[in-house]
Amino acid sequence: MNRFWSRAALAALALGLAAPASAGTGQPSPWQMNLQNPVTEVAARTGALHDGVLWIITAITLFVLALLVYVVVRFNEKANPVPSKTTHHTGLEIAWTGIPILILVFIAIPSFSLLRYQIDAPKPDITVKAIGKQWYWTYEYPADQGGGFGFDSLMLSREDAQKANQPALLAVDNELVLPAGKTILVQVVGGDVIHNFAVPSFGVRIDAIPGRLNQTWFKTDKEGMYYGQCSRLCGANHAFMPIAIRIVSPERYAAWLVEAKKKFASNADDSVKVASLSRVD
Amino acid sequence: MTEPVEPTSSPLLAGLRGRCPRCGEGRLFDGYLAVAPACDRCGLDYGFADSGDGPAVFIMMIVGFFTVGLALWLDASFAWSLPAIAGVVVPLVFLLVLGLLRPAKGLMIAAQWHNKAEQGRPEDRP
Amino acid sequence: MAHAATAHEAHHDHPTGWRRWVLSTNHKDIGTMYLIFGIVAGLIGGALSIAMRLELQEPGLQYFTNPQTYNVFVTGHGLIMVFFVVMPALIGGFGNWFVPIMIGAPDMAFPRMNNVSFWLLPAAFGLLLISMFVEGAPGSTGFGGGWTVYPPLSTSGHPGPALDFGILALHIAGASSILGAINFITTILNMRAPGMTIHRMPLFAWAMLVTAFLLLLSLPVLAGAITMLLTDRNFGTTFFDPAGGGDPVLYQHLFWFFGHPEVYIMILPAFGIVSHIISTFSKKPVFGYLGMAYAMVAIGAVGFVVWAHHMYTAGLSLKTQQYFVFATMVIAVPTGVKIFSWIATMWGGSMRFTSPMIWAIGFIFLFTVGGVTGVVLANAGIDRQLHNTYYVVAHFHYVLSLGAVFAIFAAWYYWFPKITGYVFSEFLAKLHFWIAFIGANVLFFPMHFSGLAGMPRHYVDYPDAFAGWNRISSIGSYIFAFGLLVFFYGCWQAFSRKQAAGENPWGAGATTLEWTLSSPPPYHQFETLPRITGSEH
Amino acid sequence: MADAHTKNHDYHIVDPSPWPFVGSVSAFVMAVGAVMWMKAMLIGGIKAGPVVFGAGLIGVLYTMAAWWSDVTREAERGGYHTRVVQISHRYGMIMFIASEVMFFVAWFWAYFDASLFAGEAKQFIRAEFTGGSWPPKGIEVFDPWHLPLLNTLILLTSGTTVTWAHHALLHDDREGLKWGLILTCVLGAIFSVVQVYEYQHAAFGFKGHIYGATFFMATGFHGFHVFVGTIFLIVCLARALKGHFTPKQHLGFEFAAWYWHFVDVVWLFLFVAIYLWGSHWGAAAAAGH
Ligand code: HEA
Ligand code: HEA
Ligand code: CUA
Ligand SMILES: [Cu+2]
Repeated sequence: MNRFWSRAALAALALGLAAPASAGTGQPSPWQMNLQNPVTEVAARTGALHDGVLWIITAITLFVLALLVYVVVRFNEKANPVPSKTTHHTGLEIAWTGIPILILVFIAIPSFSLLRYQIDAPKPDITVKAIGKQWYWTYEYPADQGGGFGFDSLMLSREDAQKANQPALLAVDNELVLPAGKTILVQVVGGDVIHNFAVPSFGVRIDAIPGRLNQTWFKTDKEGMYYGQCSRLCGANHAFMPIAIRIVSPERYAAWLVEAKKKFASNADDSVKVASLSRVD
Repeated sequence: MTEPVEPTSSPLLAGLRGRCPRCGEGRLFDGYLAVAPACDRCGLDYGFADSGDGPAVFIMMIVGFFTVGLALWLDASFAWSLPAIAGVVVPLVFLLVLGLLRPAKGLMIAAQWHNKAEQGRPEDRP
Repeated sequence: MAHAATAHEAHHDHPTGWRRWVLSTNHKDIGTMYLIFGIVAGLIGGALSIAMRLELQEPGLQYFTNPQTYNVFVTGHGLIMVFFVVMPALIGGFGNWFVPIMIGAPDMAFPRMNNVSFWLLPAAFGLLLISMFVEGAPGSTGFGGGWTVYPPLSTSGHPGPALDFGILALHIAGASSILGAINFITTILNMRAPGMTIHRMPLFAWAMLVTAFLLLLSLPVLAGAITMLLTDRNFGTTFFDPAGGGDPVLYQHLFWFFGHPEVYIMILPAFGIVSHIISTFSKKPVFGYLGMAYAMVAIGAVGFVVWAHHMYTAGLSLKTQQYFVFATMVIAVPTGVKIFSWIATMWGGSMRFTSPMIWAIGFIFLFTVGGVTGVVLANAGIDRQLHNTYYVVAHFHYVLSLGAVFAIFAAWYYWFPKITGYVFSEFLAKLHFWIAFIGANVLFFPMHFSGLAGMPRHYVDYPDAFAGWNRISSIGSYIFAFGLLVFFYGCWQAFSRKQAAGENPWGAGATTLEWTLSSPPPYHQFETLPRITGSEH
Repeated sequence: MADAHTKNHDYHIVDPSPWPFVGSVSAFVMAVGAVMWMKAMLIGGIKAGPVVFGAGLIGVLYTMAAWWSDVTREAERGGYHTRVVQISHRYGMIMFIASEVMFFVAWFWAYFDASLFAGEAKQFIRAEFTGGSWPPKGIEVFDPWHLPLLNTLILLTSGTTVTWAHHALLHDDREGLKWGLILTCVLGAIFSVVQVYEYQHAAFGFKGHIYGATFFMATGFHGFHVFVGTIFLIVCLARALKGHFTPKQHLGFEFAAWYWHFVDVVWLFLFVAIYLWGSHWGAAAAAGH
């Protein structure tokens, strides 16, 4: 208990100077206060815009707080027994009209370009399909890119995760393995109800809706494990269908493909129907 | 005070022009946004005038709509760089705000006068 | 006059005993029933949330061995708080009590319909409660698909009757609100006292007018959406089923076309109340009366065209997302300007820090915190990282649990003497405030952090890394809940010590009509309509 | 005794009434019964759903009848419906119709979501199902120029007859009022009959297909409104025959007429959007321009 409180106090101290170092990469870290560390351009730009907006809203909130404190101190019954009529100040009036618009514009411009960057996917090197199901993910690798197989990815139990030295509730049996340095397009659909494919370190979050072919993309140079979690309430085990992506070097990826093809050959024809890329403009 | 003046038929328009909402002639403002104490033509006491944040809200919506939309358009259709967009939009915001603030405030005050708007109170309790 | 009225207890239109309440056609009695209903529902909705916080205090499954039960609790909590606590308290309770009085009317326009608006609520609430105890998803009871009731989880995912009860509960609650809205609009447009022009109405009446229009125009769309859900579930239609040519995302559009106006429905009355409290205790008229009234109208109207900011991850096209970012930002900023108007009202005032005043000031600050995170979420690009995380939960609890609910308590302490005739202990009311203020911030502020770190909503269990902030949140919720004990003790004490409040306990700043009546007001106020003026012209 | 506090205003301070409570309880019972019915739930081994639902429905209908006859009594005999109260009633009815309009917005939204985006590639299952066109492949729609046109004409005519009745009433021509109303009711009934006939000959069902779902939901909800409107008019007719309504005060009649016009206008939208634009004829016209 003691340790808990001293930690809490420390965390409270760190407030405001939220050191990026405390953030996890590919997974959350204890007492983390900001976004997970980005490993893609999208995530980095999203994080940058968020940090920028955070400064603005912090300033606004502190400004409102300061005004409140000021009026409370200055215009209370004792300090100001006789209420005045409103005073006029031309500069203020211009400021309080113009500044919010400027803030708006300053947030909106980068926001729009970020949005475009996120959504206008570049030409992909690799396309995979992610199908959300109650309560696991099925990943499919198209045949024309050396794949032609699919497999289910289920969460490991707490004990198994511990044994595998991986984080509980994030670790899975079969990871989605992909190469570094390649543009990867993920086609996302729901197999039964709506799920959501989200990987914070990639800056990716998209609904997996039955009958609707959504897509998202990412590209990272950093090899490693990146975890995400289903982010759309999908029933009892919504909390237990994580997404685990292992980014490896292109060479290891090629090797893995061969291996996986053998291992998952039996799953090749999957029951869930996914339109092919060519059908999306 | 001053001699009675013919009341204007369009007080809102007068307000928009920064004129007295009653006579449509006298000046409403003393300077850029400061409301004059009274009309210099018909003597209407401007003590009632309190437009508050009303003009600001409407200008934010209108100018915001226009300038943010413009920024979006410049970005989407011409892929201008951020500084370039800012270079156009920021001065524009100020121009529009400066240009609109006074008519909007005049309009709001005129509407206030025209509608006799203020929170009512019972007659017997001043 | 007031005494003469009370002497006529036995008069035919002043029934006593159970008939006074069950058969009521009196706006104050109906308002009182709404308030009591809101408190009861608040206890149930609050209890559900405390159970959720208990579960989330530690990683792993503590109390909810079936995770689905947790989902049912979350859903019940959301629906109850929105439809059966905030709306009944703010609109049905305080609206009913004070809109007629503030505009100088003897009652609502349709007193009998007013009563059906109320009585439909217990019926709806009853259905919702039944829903929690009948089968929903296979092998569990209750509906656990979230208060937004997205299909297909709400169609194929919950075959049992639980959601059918839930849907009909919403239908009936919706009918109640639509009838209420018609009543408020008619009352405000047609029953203002002589001299009470629409441009002299107190801001609370303005707020209720706009709110009523939002209700009138948005609720039928929700009713349509859930009717289609009902037929998809029971009659084989395929509105939301792609296998029959339908579209699950259509439901989301329909829901949020209602849902976003709904959030304004929950906050505009609060804005109105806070305006009055700030003005009363600053001893100044509301800053920029007309501008604020018109602004509410404009914001309410534009509020109908921003709905898809709740759907940024649904796969909408770039253009669509850009439009909704744009519209949301444009409407958010003037909404926030309310804050500056309140500060400007206090500026130069002579403020008295009574209990309603500190609740109102607390509201201003906490609503700001909630509002600015809304602006963060409005940016689709950023929302990509935050959607369905605890950041969103933090956002909307700041505007709701710390916004709307703080306004409810501010209104409670402001009008308690008027409603009951008794004085509420200032000490207890302020104690309640400080406990609630601290508790609520400890409860909800850390959710920003866990949300940024990526913790998704609707999770009964989470990776160990999120444990820290969740523990703090849970502790905060216990503090917040403890504040309610102080609240109830204060109510009990006020009723038992019966210290008379008098007509106007708040002094010269309180200028609206309710303060000219006795406390509590006569059963039928304004037998002779009051005459209203402005200051001079 | 009664005069110690007299009211000095024209508003209607309504007497306490049991109907709101009775109606709410009935609505509750009806809802419970509806779920039991839809889910075929058993009570003591029997499917009590229809019975429970029916009991609730009777309660609701009884409440409506009793409540509205209270209202007419207050109007006709009590003198409670002063001018200002009548204005309130007008506001109330307008607001009610406004909310109904928004109800229809939901159905139209569903309809246009399906028809405008029938072939959206993204929605691959839907696109395959509909064949990417509207009306969807394999759907035999109604020829707009047959029964739908007939029904359009019937409704439009009924709009004029109800206006005739209204004018007659204004000129205190009771015969005209009577016949105008009778004609309107008959036309309304014919409309409903034609609609039912059309439904019976539909080549698509309510189930399993988005075309049928949107079609029957929108036109069915409208049909229900025609039904309600017809009853409303019949009540007015009965009241007229009993000698109710004066040229000066006849809100009950006026509201029935408003409601009828509203139903009329909605039909025009349905006709244009669903029957015309959404038919092969519409598709051909769109393709041929
Ligand atoms: C009372 C209820 C209420 C209110 C008032 C608001 C107000 C706002 N909300 Fe919120 N919102 C909810 C209730 C509410 N919201 C709920 C319940 C949800 C979740 C639903 C669910 O999924 O279950 C939600 C979710 C939600 C989302 C979706 C998030 C997601 O699911 O990913 C978004 C995105 O745009 C959003 C935005 C906003 C904005 C921009 C405002 C603005 O109106 C806020 C305006 C206020 C201010 C900005 C603060 C003060 C302003 C100033 C001091 C002036 C200067 C400011 C600037 C220049 C920025 N809200
Ligand atoms: C007004 C709305 C409201 C209020 C007040 C609250 C209050 C609280 N909420 Fe919640 N909450 C929602 C609306 C609200 N909430 C919604 C819409 C959701 C989303 C649901 C969904 O996703 O489906 C949600 C979800 C939600 C979650 C996320 C669950 C998840 O996603 O897994 C959590 C988790 O901690 C939570 C906790 C709490 C807590 C601890 C409180 C505490 O503050 C509660 C303490 C209790 C009270 C404060 C009682 C208040 C009493 C009154 C208001 C009556 C007073 C009346 C008079 C005086 C007349 N709420
Ligand atoms: Cu899958 Cu949540
Ligand atoms: Cu919203």
